[in-house]
Amino acid sequence: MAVSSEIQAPRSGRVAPKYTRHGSSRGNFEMLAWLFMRVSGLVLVVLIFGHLFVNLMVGEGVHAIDFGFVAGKWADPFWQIWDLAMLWLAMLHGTNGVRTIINDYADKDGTRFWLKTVLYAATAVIIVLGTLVIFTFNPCPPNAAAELLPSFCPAP
Amino acid sequence: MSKTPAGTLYRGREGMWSWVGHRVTGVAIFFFLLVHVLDTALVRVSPEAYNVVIATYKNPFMALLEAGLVAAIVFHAFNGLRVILVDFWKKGPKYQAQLLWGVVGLWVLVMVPFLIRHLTLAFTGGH
Amino acid sequence: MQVHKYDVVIVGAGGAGMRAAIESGQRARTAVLTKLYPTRSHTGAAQGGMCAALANVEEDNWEWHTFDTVKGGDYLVDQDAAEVMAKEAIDAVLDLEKMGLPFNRTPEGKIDQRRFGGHTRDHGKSPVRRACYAADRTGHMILQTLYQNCVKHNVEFYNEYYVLDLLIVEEDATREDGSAYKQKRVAGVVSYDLASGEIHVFQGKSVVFASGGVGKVFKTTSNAHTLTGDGMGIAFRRGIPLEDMEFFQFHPTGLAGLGILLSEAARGEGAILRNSDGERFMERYAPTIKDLAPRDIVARSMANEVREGRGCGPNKDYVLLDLTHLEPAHIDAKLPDITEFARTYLGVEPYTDPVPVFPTAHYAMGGIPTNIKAEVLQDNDTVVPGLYAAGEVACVSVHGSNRLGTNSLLDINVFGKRAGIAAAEYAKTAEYVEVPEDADQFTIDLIEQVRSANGTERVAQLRKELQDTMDANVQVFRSEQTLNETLNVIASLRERYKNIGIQDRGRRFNLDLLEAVELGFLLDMAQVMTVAALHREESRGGHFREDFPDRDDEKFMKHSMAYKDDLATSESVAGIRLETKPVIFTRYEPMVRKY
Amino acid sequence: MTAETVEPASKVELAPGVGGGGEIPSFDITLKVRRYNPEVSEEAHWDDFKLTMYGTDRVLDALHKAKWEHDGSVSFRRSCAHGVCGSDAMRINGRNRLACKTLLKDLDTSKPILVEPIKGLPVEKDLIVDMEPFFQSYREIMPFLINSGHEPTRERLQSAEDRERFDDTTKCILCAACTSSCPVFWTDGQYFGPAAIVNAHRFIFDSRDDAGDMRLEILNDKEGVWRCRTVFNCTEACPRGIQVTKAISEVKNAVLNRKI
Ligand SMILES: Cc1cc2nc3c(=O)[nH]c(=O)nc-3n(C[C@H](O)[C@H](O)[C@H](O)COP(=O)(O)OP(=O)(O)OC[C@H]3O[C@@H](n4cnc5c(N)ncnc54)[C@H](O)[C@@H]3O)c2cc1C
Ligand code: HEM
Ligand code: SF4
Ligand code: F3S
Ligand code: FES
Repeated sequence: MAVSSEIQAPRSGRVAPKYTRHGSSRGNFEMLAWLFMRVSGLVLVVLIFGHLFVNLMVGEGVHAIDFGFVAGKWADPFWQIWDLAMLWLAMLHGTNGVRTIINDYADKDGTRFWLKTVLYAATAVIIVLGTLVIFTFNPCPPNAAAELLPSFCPAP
Repeated sequence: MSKTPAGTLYRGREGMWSWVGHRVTGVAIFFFLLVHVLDTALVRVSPEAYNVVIATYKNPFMALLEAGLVAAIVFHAFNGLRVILVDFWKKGPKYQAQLLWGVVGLWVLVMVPFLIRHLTLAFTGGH
Repeated sequence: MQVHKYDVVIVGAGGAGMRAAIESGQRARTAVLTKLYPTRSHTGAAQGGMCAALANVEEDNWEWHTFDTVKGGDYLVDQDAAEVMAKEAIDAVLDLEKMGLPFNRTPEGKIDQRRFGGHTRDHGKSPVRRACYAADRTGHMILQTLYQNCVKHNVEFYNEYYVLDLLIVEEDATREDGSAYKQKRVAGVVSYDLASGEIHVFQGKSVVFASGGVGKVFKTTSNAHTLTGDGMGIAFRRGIPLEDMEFFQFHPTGLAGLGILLSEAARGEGAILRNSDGERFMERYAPTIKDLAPRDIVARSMANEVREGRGCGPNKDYVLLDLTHLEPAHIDAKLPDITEFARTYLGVEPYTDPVPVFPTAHYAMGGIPTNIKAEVLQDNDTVVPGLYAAGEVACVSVHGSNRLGTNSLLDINVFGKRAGIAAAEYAKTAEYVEVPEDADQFTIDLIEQVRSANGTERVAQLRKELQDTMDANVQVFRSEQTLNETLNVIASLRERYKNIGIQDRGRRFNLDLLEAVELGFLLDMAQVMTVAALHREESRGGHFREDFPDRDDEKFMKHSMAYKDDLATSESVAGIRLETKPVIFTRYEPMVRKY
Repeated sequence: MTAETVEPASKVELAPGVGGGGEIPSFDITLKVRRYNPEVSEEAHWDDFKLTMYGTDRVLDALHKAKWEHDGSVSFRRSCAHGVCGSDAMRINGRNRLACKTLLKDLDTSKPILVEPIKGLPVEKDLIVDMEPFFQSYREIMPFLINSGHEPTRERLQSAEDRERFDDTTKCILCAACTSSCPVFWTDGQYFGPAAIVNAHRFIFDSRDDAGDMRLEILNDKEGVWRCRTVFNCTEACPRGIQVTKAISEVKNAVLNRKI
C-alpha cells in the first residue's frame, strides 16, 4: 500500500487562534460588575438629576456657582453625603464602563493592560482627591477675602 | 487566513444606534467627570482659584459645551433606564424600539425647557 | 496520497448518516464525511412528522402501520422490511425523545400525534393519528437533535468533504451452487476537500452511504440544490445496482412555480384542495379519505384537474390549498413555518386566501439496494461485506412504489441505526481491505479534467435543459413517447457535457468545478430513472404510464435492478442493464388499492 | 386517470382573482458582490452584475444567475433555498440576511444591491467564511440533553407549557446571522455570541434537562452573557424570528437568580 503522507486533523475543531478562549474566568466578577452598572445607574439618575437641577436650574443657574455656593452646600452634611455618593458611584460606574470599552477594542494584551492601568490610576486619584476635598473642606478658609465666602462665615 | 475586508458599515437599527449613543455619551461624561472633580478640587486650594476657573464656565461658549454635556447625561440616563427595563422587565426586549422612542421623547421634553432656561441665563449673563 | 484510516467511514451527515454515527461512534473509530455542514442537510427541511404506532392519542398498532406502508407502496414493498420498520418505529421515536427531541405534547405530557396521508386504523377504516411531530419542523428538530448527540459523543466530522468515489475490490468467488462470480469488497472512499482542493482517501473496514436523494434531476422540486444523487451515482459507477429508480414521489403541495414544500401536515390539520370552481375535488378521486389520500393519488388528481382545465391562475396551471376555514391560532400553533413560506415566497396570506400549489418532485423511492440489515447488495442476494446504505440513498425497500408521508424520517432513524450498529460490529472482526496503489487516480483525473475544462457549454444551461425535460416528460404522467424523447435529450446532453467549460480554476472552494461534477451524477441518474420507467409498462404508485394506466401484477410485481454494464444495452441505451428482483411477501396479498 | 364522477359536496365560491395570478413583473438590478480570493489577490474588490430578475426572485436567485450566466467563480454556500438550512447568511445592503429568504422586490432595486460576507469571521473566498469558530462556541455550551435520572422505558413526560417554555430557541438553524451581526463579537471574536447562548437557552429551560447549572456556569464567563450590550442586531438579523436578545436576557437573569 502506498505510504500515506501526513494525515491532517479534520477541519472541524481547527479554529483560528484569534477565536480560542484561554481558560475561563472563575468567579462572578463580570456578573457583579454588570449588576453594579444597573444599580448604580438607578441611583445616579436621582443624584445627578438632583445635582444638575440645583446647580444649573435653581436661581441664577450656572451664574450662581462660585466658591460661596459650593461652600454653602457642603456646610450641610446632606449635600456632603450626596456629592460623595455621586462621586463614588459615578466614578466607579464610569470606570467600569470604560474598562468594558477597553476590553472590547484594545486587541493586544499589552495595550489592554496599559490602558487599564492608566484608567485605574486616574480613577484612584480622582476618587481619593474628591473624597478628601469633600471631607477636609473648610467653608471659611482663614485668610480669604470675605466677599468670596458664604454668608454664614464668621467675619475674620 | 485572510484579513476580513472592511466592507460597508453594518446597518443596524434602533438597538444598535442607541448602544452607540450610550457608549459615546458614557465616555464623554466620564472624561468630563475627571475634569469636573479636578476643578472642584480647587475649592481646597483657595476660593480665588476656584472662582477663576468657574468663571470660565460662564462664557457662552462653555455654556454651549455644558448644554451638550447635559444633553449627553440626560440621554445616557434615560437610555440607561431603557437598558435596565430591557434586562429586567419581561416585555422590555419586545418593546425596546418603542422604549427608545420614549427615551428620545423624554429627552426632548427635558432638554427644551432646560435649554431655554440655561441659554437665556448664559447669554443674558446673570449678575 | 493522503490516507486516513478509520474502522467505519460514513458518507453523509443527514438524519441517516448521523443516526448511524451515534451508534457507530460509540463502538468503533468513526469518521463522517459530508459535503455540507451536518446541520445543513436536507433532513432539516422535513416538516410534517415521523410516524410510529405509539397509540398515545388513539388506538393503533405496528401491524396496521405495516399494512398501510405496504398498501401505500402499492404492494411493491418488501414486507419483511416494512415489518421491521413499523415495529422498530416505536423505539426510534422514543430514542429521539430521550436524546432530547422536543416533540409536541398531549395534555397528559405524552408525545402528541397527528394524522397524515395514508395512515389508517385497522387496515384502511379511517385516518389515524400516528405522526409524532414538533410543530412543522420535525425534520429540523431531528437533524438538530442528532447533531447535538454527535457533539455529545465527539463524533469526528470531516465537513465539506465531497466523496467522489467508492473503492471496491473484486475477488473471484464461488457460490454454494458452484457457479463462479466476482465478490465485491469495500476498501474505502475517496473525497475532495472543498476548502483546500485536496484529495483524501479514507480507508475503512466498513463504509456507510447515507448521502440522501436526487431531487435536482427535476426543475420543480422540494429538494435542496445539493441533492444531486452523488451517492447513488458513485455506487452505480462502481457496479452496484440501483433498485426501483423509476419510482419518484411527487408531493402534491409544492408552492406553485417554486416547488417549496407545504407539508402534508396542512391537510392533516384540515386544509382542503380546491380547483378553480372551488370544488373539493379529492372527493371525486378518494371518497373515503379525500385530501388525506396517499401522495401519488393526490398528486395525480391535481395534475388531472389542471389537465382538464380546472386549474387556477393566469395559466390555469395550479390548484389551491385552502386553510381559510381554520382558526389562525390553530394555524400558528401547528403550521407556523409553512404559512410563513406562503407569505414570504408568494405573498399570499393563508389566513384569508387559499395558497397556489402544484406537485413537486420530492422523494426517490429507489436507490442502492440493501437488505434489512442495511447491507448493500451487489445483485439480488449477494451482500458486499462492510458496505452499508441507509436513508433516501438506499432502497430497502420499505417504500415500494410510493412512500407514505412521515415514513422517511422513520426510515432514516430505523435503518440509520441498524447500519451504524452493523457497520461497527462488522469492523470489530473484519480486516482492512487493502487500498489499491493508485486508488485516488480516478478522482484526480475527474477533478483535473473538469478543472481544465474550457469547452463552450455551460454547466448551468445543460442542467436546466435536463431539469426542464424531466419536468415535462418524466413527472406525474409518463408515456413511452415522453420517455423516449427524454432519453434522446439526455443522450445529446451527455454529448454536450463532454464540451463543458468552467471559469474557476482555483483550488479553494471551487464550487464551479463541483457543480460540473454533480451534473455528471445528475445525467447518470436521470438516464437510469428514465430507462427504468420505460421498462415498467404498468402504473403503480408514483409511476403512472398513460399508455399502461393499470397495475400489472402479472408482469411487474417485482423490483427493477439497473446495473452499469458497458457491454449491455437496455431500451437502446448503452451501458445500462435492467434486471428484476422478487418482492418479499410475508402477510399481505396484493389487493386493489383504493381509498 | 379514471375518476368516478361524484359531485364534490363541499364546494365554495372563490373570490375572483384569489390565489395570486397576473403576470410576474420583471425588473433590472445591479448586484454588487464583494469578491475576495486569496489565490488571486489579497485585496478584496467589488464586482457588478447587471441582471434582469422577476418579482418572485430572491437574492439567491440573483447570485445564481450571476454565477451561472456571468462568472462561474462567484462562490457562496447554499443548499435548501428556502430558509431552513442556514447556509447562506450574508450581508445584504448592510444587514445580515439569508439570501434565499430575501426577495429582490423588497429591496430598493433602483440602487445597486450590495452583497458581502458576514462580518467577524475569517473570509475564505467571496461570500464564504470560516464557520469553525462559530461552531466551536456552540459546542462549548454542551448543546445536548443531559439527564442523570433513570432512563424511563417510555418517553419522559413534559407538559405542553414546559414544552412551550423553550420553543422559540429550538428554531435555530445555526446560520450565524446573529453572532456575526453583533458589534461585541466583531471586536475580538472572543464573545460566545448570541447563537451559542440561544442554544444553551434551549436546554437550560428544557424541563427534562439536568445540566442547566453547568451551562449557566459556562456562560457566566467573562466572554459569556455579560458581554452582551443589548444591541438587538442579533434579534433583527435572525431569519427564524427568534427573540434572541430576550433569550440572552433570560439566561442572564437565570445566572443572577442562581447566584443571589
Ligand atoms: C421539504 C421536505 C419535507 C419532507 N418532509 C418529510 C416528513 O414530514 N416526513 C418524512 O418522513 N419525510 C419527509 N421528507 C423526506 C425526508 O426528509 C428525507 O427523505 C430524509 O430526510 C433524507 O435523509 P438522509 O439522511 O437520507 O439524507 P439528507 O438529509 O439529504 O442528507 C444527505 C447527506 O449526505 C451528504 N452528502 C451528499 N452527497 C455527498 C457526497 N458526495 N459526499 C459527502 N457527503 C455527501 C450531505 O452533505 C448530507 O449531509 C421531506 C423531504 C423534503 C425535501
Ligand atoms: C445618570 C444616570 C446613569 C444611568 C442610568 C446609567 C446607566 C448605565 C447603564 C445601565 C449602563 C450599562 C450599559 C450596558 O451594559 O449595556 C451604563 C454604561 C456606561 N455608563 Fe452609565 N449611567 C449613568 C451615568 C453615567 C455616568 C455619570 C457616567 C460617566 C462617568 C457613565 C458612564 C458609562 C459608561 C462609560 C458606560 C459603558 C458604556 C458601554 O459599555 O457601552 N454613566 N450606564
Ligand atoms: S439564533 Fe437565529 S440568527 Fe442566530 S444562528 Fe440561530 S437561526 Fe441563525
Ligand atoms: S447583537 Fe450582540 S450585544 Fe447582545 S443583543 Fe445581540 S448579542
Ligand atoms: S439556502 Fe438554506 S437557508 Fe438559504
